[in-house]
Amino acid sequence: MKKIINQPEQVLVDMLAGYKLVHDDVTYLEDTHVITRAQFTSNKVGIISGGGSGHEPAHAGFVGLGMLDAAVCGHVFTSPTPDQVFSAIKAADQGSGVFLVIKNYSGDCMNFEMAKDLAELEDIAVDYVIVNDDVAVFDSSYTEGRRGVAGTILVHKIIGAAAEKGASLEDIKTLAESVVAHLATVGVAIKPAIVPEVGKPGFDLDEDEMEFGIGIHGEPGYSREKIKTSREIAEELIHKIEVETKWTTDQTLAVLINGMGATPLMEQYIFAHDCLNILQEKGYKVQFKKVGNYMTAIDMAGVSLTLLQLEDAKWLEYLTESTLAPAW
Amino acid sequence: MKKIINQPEQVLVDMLAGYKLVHDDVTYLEDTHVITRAQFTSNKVGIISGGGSGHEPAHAGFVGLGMLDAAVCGHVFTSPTPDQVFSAIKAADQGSGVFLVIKNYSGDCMNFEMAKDLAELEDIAVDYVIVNDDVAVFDSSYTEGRRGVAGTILVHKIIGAAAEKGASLEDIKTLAESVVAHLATVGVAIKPAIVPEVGKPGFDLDEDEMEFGIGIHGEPGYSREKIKTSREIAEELIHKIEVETKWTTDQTLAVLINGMGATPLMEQYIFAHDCLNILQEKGYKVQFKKVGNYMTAIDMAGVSLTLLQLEDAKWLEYLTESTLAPAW
Amino acid sequence: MIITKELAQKWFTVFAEKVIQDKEQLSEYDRIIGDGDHGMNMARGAQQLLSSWQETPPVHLADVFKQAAMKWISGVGGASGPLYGTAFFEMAKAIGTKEELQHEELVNVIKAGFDGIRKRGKSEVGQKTMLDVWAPAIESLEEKQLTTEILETTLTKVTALKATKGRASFLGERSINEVDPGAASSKLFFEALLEAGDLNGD
Amino acid sequence: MIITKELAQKWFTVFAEKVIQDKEQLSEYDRIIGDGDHGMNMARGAQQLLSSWQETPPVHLADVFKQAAMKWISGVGGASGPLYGTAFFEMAKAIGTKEELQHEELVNVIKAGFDGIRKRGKSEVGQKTMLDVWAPAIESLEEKQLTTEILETTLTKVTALKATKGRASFLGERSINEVDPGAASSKLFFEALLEAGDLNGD
Ligand SMILES: Nc1ncnc2c1ncn2[C@@H]1O[C@H](COP(=O)(O)OP(=O)(O)O)[C@@H](O)[C@H]1O
Ligand SMILES: Nc1ncnc2c1ncn2[C@@H]1O[C@H](COP(=O)(O)OP(=O)(O)O)[C@@H](O)[C@H]1O
Ligand SMILES: [Mg+2]
Ligand SMILES: [Mg+2]
Ligand SMILES: [Mg+2]
Ligand SMILES: [Mg+2]
Repeated sequence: MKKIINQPEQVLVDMLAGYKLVHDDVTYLEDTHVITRAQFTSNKVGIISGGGSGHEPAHAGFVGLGMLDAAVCGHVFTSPTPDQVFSAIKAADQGSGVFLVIKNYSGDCMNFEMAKDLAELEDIAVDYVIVNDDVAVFDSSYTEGRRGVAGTILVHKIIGAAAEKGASLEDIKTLAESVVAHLATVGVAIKPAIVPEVGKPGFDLDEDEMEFGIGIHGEPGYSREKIKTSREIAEELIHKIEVETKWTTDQTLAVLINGMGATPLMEQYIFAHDCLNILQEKGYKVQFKKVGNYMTAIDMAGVSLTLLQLEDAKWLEYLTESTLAPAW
Repeated sequence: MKKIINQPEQVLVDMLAGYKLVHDDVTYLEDTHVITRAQFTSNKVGIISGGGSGHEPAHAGFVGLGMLDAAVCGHVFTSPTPDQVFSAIKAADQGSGVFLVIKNYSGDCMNFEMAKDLAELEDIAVDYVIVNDDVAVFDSSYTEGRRGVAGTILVHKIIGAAAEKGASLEDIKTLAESVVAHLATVGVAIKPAIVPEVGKPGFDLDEDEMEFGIGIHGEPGYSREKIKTSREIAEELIHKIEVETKWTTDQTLAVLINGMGATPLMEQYIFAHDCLNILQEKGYKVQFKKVGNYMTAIDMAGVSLTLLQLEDAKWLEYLTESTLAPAW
Repeated sequence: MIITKELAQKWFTVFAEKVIQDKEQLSEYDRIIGDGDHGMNMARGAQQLLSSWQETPPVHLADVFKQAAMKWISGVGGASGPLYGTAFFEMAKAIGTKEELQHEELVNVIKAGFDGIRKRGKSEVGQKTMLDVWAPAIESLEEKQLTTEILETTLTKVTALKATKGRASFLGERSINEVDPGAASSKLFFEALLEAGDLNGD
Repeated sequence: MIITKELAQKWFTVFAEKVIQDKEQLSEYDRIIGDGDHGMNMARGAQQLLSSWQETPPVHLADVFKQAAMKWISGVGGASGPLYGTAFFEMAKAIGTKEELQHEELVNVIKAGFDGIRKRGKSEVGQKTMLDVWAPAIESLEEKQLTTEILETTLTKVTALKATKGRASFLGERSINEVDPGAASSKLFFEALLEAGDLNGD
């Protein structure tokens, strides 16, 4: 394992201390690894996201006017504890309640829900959405269901903008659930991630192999194949989303192409070119596009494709609204 | 070589076509691989940068209000031709002349200067600056001199903001030369870059080795060592800059920590933490900080550290001025 | 055997030590079918528990469980933090003010822990999780027949299952024949109980 | 030997073919002391030149050089684009309206190309660049003694130099004993001239 770090056990605290040194407009609650805005908009619903670390810029990079109020940072690929989430809730509460964006992993769900219980004991109104956009995962009542992955960033942006405009906790809950219901992501890896404390890749890929349907924690995916061209990968991912969502091709879409950490923008734009061309050929109308590293898996090389059906014209407005979050 | 691409010979055109599909607010001159703003501010000096591709988001990502008017994109790691640069000059000329930001490589200098000659034949006033911030390279009249690397981004930002405020071609030339004279960068790699058409790394590093002083084209650096901690790397790079610039520690600085393409933000923030701590311990005053992938070397893993002495208070204003360039 | 505060503390001490010792192995199991952090997560809780006892030793029997619950809930994170934390918390609640547990009471306390995991995890036996060690272990304990051999066999059976809960479930068929890390750490929990005292005697 | 339009075109055709054939090798030299693109760069110019002759064959002797200059300047980029492009352009200027070059005239034309590189590159002999092949090649040619063996020896000598111009200069001492890609492609240029006709006879 080759990384620019100090002690592998210290990556979280070194990184967050670095984040605070670089960004003057955040507050860093050291004990609980929470990054909040230094200044809150008064009276709005507080929006919190978080989870394990290793997904940078998620989640701290999305703290800022127009997006999150606070980000809770667990150890690498490990959900934060209820205490940590509760500390973020207390910090982000501006009197109108707090809304949690949770990615669908057992650990995140349990820890965030326990934090909600703690907050309600102190009379803070808390509600949440569980993002489960990863269509790579078979979804049925007998499984854990779909994971929450890069589409979460679009949820942050849309509800972040709505909260800034004064939406109530109930409004935000309805909005978030509706967005999640229209969201689908699927990703590929050509090189696995290495967790600093583990020192070994989460799975092994040969020099000519790639993996379809990987998660953002180094989880392997649904199929391992010989490396394909960007165009073929784009076709397969769009196909997978179509099969799983059963959307018709007259949809209006927002598209997020997300780099997994070690994939250069050159490849991301090439892949974006193929995705957008295919979507257009099929008849989709793409009204919003974004390319870059938003929800990474440490140093995994790969990309994910997120499609959001723009059910409501307001969503596009929220997506294009300006924000001070440095990573958007 | 594993990459998400189609034909290795097509990476440039696929990427630029992708860039155009993603960003509605640019014009893409396909024949000459030039990206310009779709709308120009009237009457300002046009600012152009460019060079070989493979440094994404540089340079196209910095085209936008407040930064560049056009970016000329050569083949991967290959300077664009005079025709290409000339095409950008014609597009960016808004009647007040055009200013070229050139990185100090023989190829770039020659091609951009030939383009300037072509433009002057058509009565377009053209001036330029040659950025040579890479202190890793021994500088004397008997060598090619220092290379231009990540510090170029700060030059774009400062003169871009000045141009937007109406600075004349002469003002911009003076400003740019002064900024370059106060700029120093040095970088390290822990994994070399692979040019798609070459398919092999530019140099070889063992699993426990790193290279100090690498360039942004896969050029090897000035010394190969066993992998060090982030703190040790930060100490060495700051030391190198101090030795080469002979700055005293009472300087006010802008700091740019730049990822080389495959290094995750986690490591960049850890490295930023160490750099900013050391600079503070030494007594420097850091007034501007930025962390991320700005001037990459395809999929090289590594970081560079750029320090700019903030000689003039105006520079800080220009740096913090808002811009619409998507990659800033 | 009667469980006293001292015995319970020994139980948790041995458990914590085993977890710390097997940290790499637990993470390695998790690396293959999860995200590679189970050993680190559990060791964090174990380390904190051992340290906290230096400063504030438990006063009552239930304190042993409460303190373990607090360390797991507030110090571990991931799935195992709330699951083990809830188990220990429910065990403390079932103990209440008792200072000794007879064999049958012990079984009921561990059952309370088991139910805590089920509720917190919205999970059931058969999904290839820690529950698949807890359930057979409780059964054997009830019959005073829990041995390390039985725990070993149990883990082998869990290994043959297909995961339908937790991170490993994302692997589907590929989870078959891989060791579930939470099942492996649960095995350590019951091994520690066996090492703390002879459960099958009186 | 007298250089005619036909002979010049053969010279550049052979040069282009050699460049295309040695593309990988030239890039490999550049990979070691530069940025790995010299073969690709030169082959781009070569390919375009060969194609352009299909469409618009040169009419006059100078056209051969002018067309090559245009392809290298506008199609190649990097350092080699403007350097070779300028060389060919200066050669075309030195030819002017002549349709035949006697031996001495040929030498002067090539000298004009050499000066073009020097001026464009602000470089001198001894810096481990293409100039270090051009200069000795011109000297030998003047004495009617240019052979492929001499070119071979020349390249070996250039290889022993330390680079002080171009990308390779960033390597300093480490550039010693590595082949300079531009020197290698210049060797192809003079080899092609030798293959186009017997320069040393009349
Ligand atoms: N819903 C659940 N119910 C019971 N046990 C679970 C559940 N989810 C996960 N587990 C257990 O937790 C273990 C994983 O723990 P750990 O690796 O610490 O957390 P994470 O999966 O968040 O990384 C699994 O091996 C499994 O035994
Ligand atoms: N200033 C210069 N003068 C003469 N030749 C030069 C100069 N700079 C570079 N060269 C030659 O150009 C060659 C490199 O060409 P190429 O790889 O195509 O360009 P780049 O260095 O821009 O990638 C070098 O091997 C060297 O012979
Ligand atoms: Mg985990
Ligand atoms: Mg080049
Ligand atoms: Mg785990
Ligand atoms: Mg080169």
